[in-house]
Amino acid sequence: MTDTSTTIDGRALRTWLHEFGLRVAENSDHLTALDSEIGDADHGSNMHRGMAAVVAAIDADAGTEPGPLLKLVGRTLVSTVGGAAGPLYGTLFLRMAAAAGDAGPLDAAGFAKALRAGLEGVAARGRTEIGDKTMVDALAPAVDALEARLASGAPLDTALAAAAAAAAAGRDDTAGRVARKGRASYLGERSIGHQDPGSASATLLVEAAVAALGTGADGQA
Amino acid sequence: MTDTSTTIDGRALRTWLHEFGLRVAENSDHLTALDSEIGDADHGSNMHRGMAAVVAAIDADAGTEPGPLLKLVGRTLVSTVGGAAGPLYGTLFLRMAAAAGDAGPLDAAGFAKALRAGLEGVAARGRTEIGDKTMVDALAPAVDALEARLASGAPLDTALAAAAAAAAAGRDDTAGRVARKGRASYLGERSIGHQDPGSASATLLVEAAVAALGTGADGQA
Amino acid sequence: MLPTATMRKFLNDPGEAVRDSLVGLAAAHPGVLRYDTANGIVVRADGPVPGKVGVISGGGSGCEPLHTGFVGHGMLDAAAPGQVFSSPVPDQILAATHAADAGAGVLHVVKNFPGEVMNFEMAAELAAIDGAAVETVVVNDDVAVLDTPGTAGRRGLGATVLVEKLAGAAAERGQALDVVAGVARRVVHRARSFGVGLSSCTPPVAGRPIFTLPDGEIELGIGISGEPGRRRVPMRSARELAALIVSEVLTDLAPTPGAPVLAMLSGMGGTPSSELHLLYGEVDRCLRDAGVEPVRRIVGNFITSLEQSGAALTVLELDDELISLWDAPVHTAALRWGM
Amino acid sequence: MLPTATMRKFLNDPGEAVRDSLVGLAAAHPGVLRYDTANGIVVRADGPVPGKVGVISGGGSGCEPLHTGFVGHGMLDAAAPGQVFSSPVPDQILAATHAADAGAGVLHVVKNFPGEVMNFEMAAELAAIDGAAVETVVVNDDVAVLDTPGTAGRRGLGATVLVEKLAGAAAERGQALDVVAGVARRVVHRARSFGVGLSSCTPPVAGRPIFTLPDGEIELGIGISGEPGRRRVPMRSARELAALIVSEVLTDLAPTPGAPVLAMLSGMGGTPSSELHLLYGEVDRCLRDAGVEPVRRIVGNFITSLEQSGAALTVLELDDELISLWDAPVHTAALRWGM
Ligand SMILES: Nc1ncnc2c1ncn2[C@@H]1O[C@H](COP(=O)(O)OP(=O)(O)O)[C@@H](O)[C@H]1O
Ligand SMILES: Nc1ncnc2c1ncn2[C@@H]1O[C@H](COP(=O)(O)OP(=O)(O)O)[C@@H](O)[C@H]1O
Ligand SMILES: [Mg+2]
Ligand SMILES: [Mg+2]
Ligand SMILES: [Mg+2]
Ligand SMILES: [Mg+2]
Repeated sequence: MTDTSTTIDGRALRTWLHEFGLRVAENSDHLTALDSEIGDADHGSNMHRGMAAVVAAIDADAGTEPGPLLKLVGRTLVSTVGGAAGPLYGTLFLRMAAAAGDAGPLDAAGFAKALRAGLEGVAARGRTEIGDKTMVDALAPAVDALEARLASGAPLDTALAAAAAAAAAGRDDTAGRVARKGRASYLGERSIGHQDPGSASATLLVEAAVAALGTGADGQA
Repeated sequence: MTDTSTTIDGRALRTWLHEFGLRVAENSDHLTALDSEIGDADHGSNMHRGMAAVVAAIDADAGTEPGPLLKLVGRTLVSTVGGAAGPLYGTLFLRMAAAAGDAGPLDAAGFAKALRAGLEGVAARGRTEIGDKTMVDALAPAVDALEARLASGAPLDTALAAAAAAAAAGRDDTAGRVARKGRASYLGERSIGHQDPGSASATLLVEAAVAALGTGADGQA
Repeated sequence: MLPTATMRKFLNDPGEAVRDSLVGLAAAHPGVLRYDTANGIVVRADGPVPGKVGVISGGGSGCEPLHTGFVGHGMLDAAAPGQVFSSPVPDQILAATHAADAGAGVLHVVKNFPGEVMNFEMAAELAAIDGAAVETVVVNDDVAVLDTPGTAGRRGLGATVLVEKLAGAAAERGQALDVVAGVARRVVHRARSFGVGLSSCTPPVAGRPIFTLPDGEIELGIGISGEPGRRRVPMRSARELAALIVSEVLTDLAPTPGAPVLAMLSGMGGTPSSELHLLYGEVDRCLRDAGVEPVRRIVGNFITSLEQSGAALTVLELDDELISLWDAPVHTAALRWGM
Repeated sequence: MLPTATMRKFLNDPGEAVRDSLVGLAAAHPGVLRYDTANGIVVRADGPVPGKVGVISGGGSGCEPLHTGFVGHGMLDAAAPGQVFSSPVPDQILAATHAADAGAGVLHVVKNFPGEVMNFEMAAELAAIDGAAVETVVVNDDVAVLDTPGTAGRRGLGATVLVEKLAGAAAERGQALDVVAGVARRVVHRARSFGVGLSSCTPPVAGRPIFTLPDGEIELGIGISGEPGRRRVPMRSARELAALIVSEVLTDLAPTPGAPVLAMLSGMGGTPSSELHLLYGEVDRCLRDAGVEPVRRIVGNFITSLEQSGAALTVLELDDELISLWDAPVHTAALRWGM
């Protein structure tokens, strides 16, 4: 029996994105430090610039429907982040928007379905598989865990907590891998021993969902 | 009564120049360090390059007359040192050569006269007066002391020792002065507190004379 | 926000470094290029040129003069500069495409970096919706990176400059889009690069060097973002480094024996002209010893990483058409001859 | 001898840095210049040009492209490079004079550094004995140095590049020695410079930086040998630095209100193009605010101190003849247009 008690509306998504924005701001230096090890030292500032723009855009927007809101987020990320993260996070939200459509607030399953669509968009845009040492290594296990818990009847908060744990585990696993995608791939074997910055920011995204959506997204759980 | 017992021939001058070359080599880093403070960090290498060439040139030359030998030294310095030190030390020796002429070995007074001519050449070429914080600040008191001691009847070794002491005192005095000539002049007041590198190398030249000529230049004093 | 105390750069607000620098570029070269601040792109002063194929490129800033310094007659019609070491966004690339489109189509010159490839891809999708004819050429000349299936492949390095010059010259001659793209692909096919880093560099926003090298060590196989290279080795003489670089490049390029080549030695930004020329002297000799003749040579800062110290060699095997396209007049901020 | 471990430069034997670098310069620009190894000078490939006044210069190496990178059509006929930061010796200058002498006389362009003035003086004395007609112009445009009687006076800085270009163009047009020298003197009279150092530099033979700056401090009023400047001040924004530099230069130059000027912003060698252009943007605005119009602008590395980080501004008040001489074709390793 899946969780149908929770509805995720525009307000809940805004809370999620605000939470993610805060976490990105707090961890901007950390993300950049990770990117300094095996990249070009800009993942923190890229994401920070993008999420500041997202927060400003959604605060200025009065819409309450998840679909248009997620589309605004995706477009804003595409237009402000640049680098690899811009098209990837942008595609994540644009695909979520497409999955959400204009059917009004999402239930837990609908949210999970949208996230799955987003993940597939990222993998397609990045031509990435799990194990390539990218953000997909955190996102894919998180979506798997979310679906599995919801399918086995867990409420959204429990399922999201499991997703966040899976994301963090996937993120930590990246340290042991050789990068095959992203700039870190240029380092070959030298990329081993360093965590992938995109998997760290993707984990923040899932953790923000726990904080924002986990306890009854519409504030009335 | 002046010292007429000493004769300074080509062999004695060669000893002097070898001594000077050794001291320049030993102090090359020190001269460069001084030049780093208020110049362009090359006085040691400039003088080292020049004196290595001088030693090679006089070793390859069989002449025994002071005049031609001093001319060879001056030309070699002009052609190898560059910078300010090249024309200045070059002029010093070329003028000494002119003063020595082709009259054979010099006596102490002849040597002092040649050195005076060299000093005047340096001052003219550099348009420098004593107190400008240059090599002249060491050379001028040295020549003054040499002449004064010889005039009062001192033997060459005593007179040269006094000249070396006067050079060192002049060199030390440069630290308190504002440079008016040379690259150090660009620093204005900032040049105060730093010894002039050229005055340090000039002091080595006089000290080398003490060691090489002071105890009877032709080895028979 | 003032630069941090430890960062000694000509800079106002680090977050505005790219914009402020482009304002200066435009002020310095008013007859050559314009800075379209609304779209964040640099466009040729006299463009779009009626009937001419447009050639555009773009990429993270910090690699100047690439790409903005190559906008002008005989080279690029527009360039889309991203933030420092971050690809431009699709909006910029789309705006550059439209600015360069005179009806004969537009060539996108894209360096093979994940971010650049994806952003150009999204821009090309958007341009197609607008009805623009876009061809894309991806440059991937860096032999330091293994080129195996399933990986991101090789970076685009110095060959990008050559593609911009040579495809730009073909476009200036009035060639059609497929011909211009063909020139670009031929250059990608026949060019290889390898870079050496003697230091890292400090992105203005990060405020500290990307990495620090232990005394006496250097990085081999670097890219253009001040990031570590393929491996770290002890410092060696210019003669030994040249032999290593030339061998890396030629082994992979495998030029026709006796082939005429173009040799480009680009500094990384912080290496002075005297050192670059010294290294070039050794490179030139190694190339000749290996049986190829550098009939065209270019030594200077063309594709860089901020103030990084180091250099990268690009070798392009030439044919008569490429030689004539290379010699064709060009007038950009950073490359100029024949006019 | 290998470079010391802490020195990461493209270098073989540090004592041969100048020679090795010139070998590379000649290899990179065979149609433009030749390196006469016997005399240690760089000469124009197609020189001496019959009937043309010769224009030569020289100075300590380490300031590249000055002077060797300015040998070629429309600029210098020969250059005498000394050791790093040490003036050339009279023998070299004399050889350069003879190499440039096509019977119409030779102009010596001399930067006002004690060593350079004295070595050129000795060379001119020797040239006169050989019967060559030599005119000397001493460049002293550095406003950071007090110009009082009894001192060595002001250094020759960026105006040297302008003298070489403008007098070189006049010579290329076939003007007589006194006219060419007159152009050079007019440039010296109407040009001023001021430099800012954000780091020192490491001469190859010394093997360590000439000075070290404390965090957050910079040097104002520097020359071109990596030596300390006139005063040390806290780091500030590009906007504030530009205002300071422009005010130093214009206060001393006192240009005619509304005058057209040439603005040259030269990097010191280690400052990348992006920063130089950023600073130029601010300089351009300050100049216009002060009522002078930079109708010609040049931004890049023209007169440097090895890999020092920093920049120097040179402003020249123009007239129609100087503008036309500036626009005249030039083809050297470092400056090229119109051909
Ligand atoms: N092809 C790809 N597929 C999925 N993720 C990728 C890909 N390329 C890069 N990434 C992710 O993007 C992150 C880097 O983002 P960022 O530093 O902002 O961009 P850039 O690499 O262009 O500087 C990497 O840590 C990685 O997680
Ligand atoms: N005009 C001058 N007259 C006398 N001595 C001078 C003059 N200019 C420089 N010097 C001397 O030369 C020394 C510097 O020599 P060096 O470092 O070899 O040359 P440069 O200054 O060209 O680098 C100074 O310390 C000073 O003693
Ligand atoms: Mg990055
Ligand atoms: Mg010196
Ligand atoms: Mg990036
Ligand atoms: Mg010197």
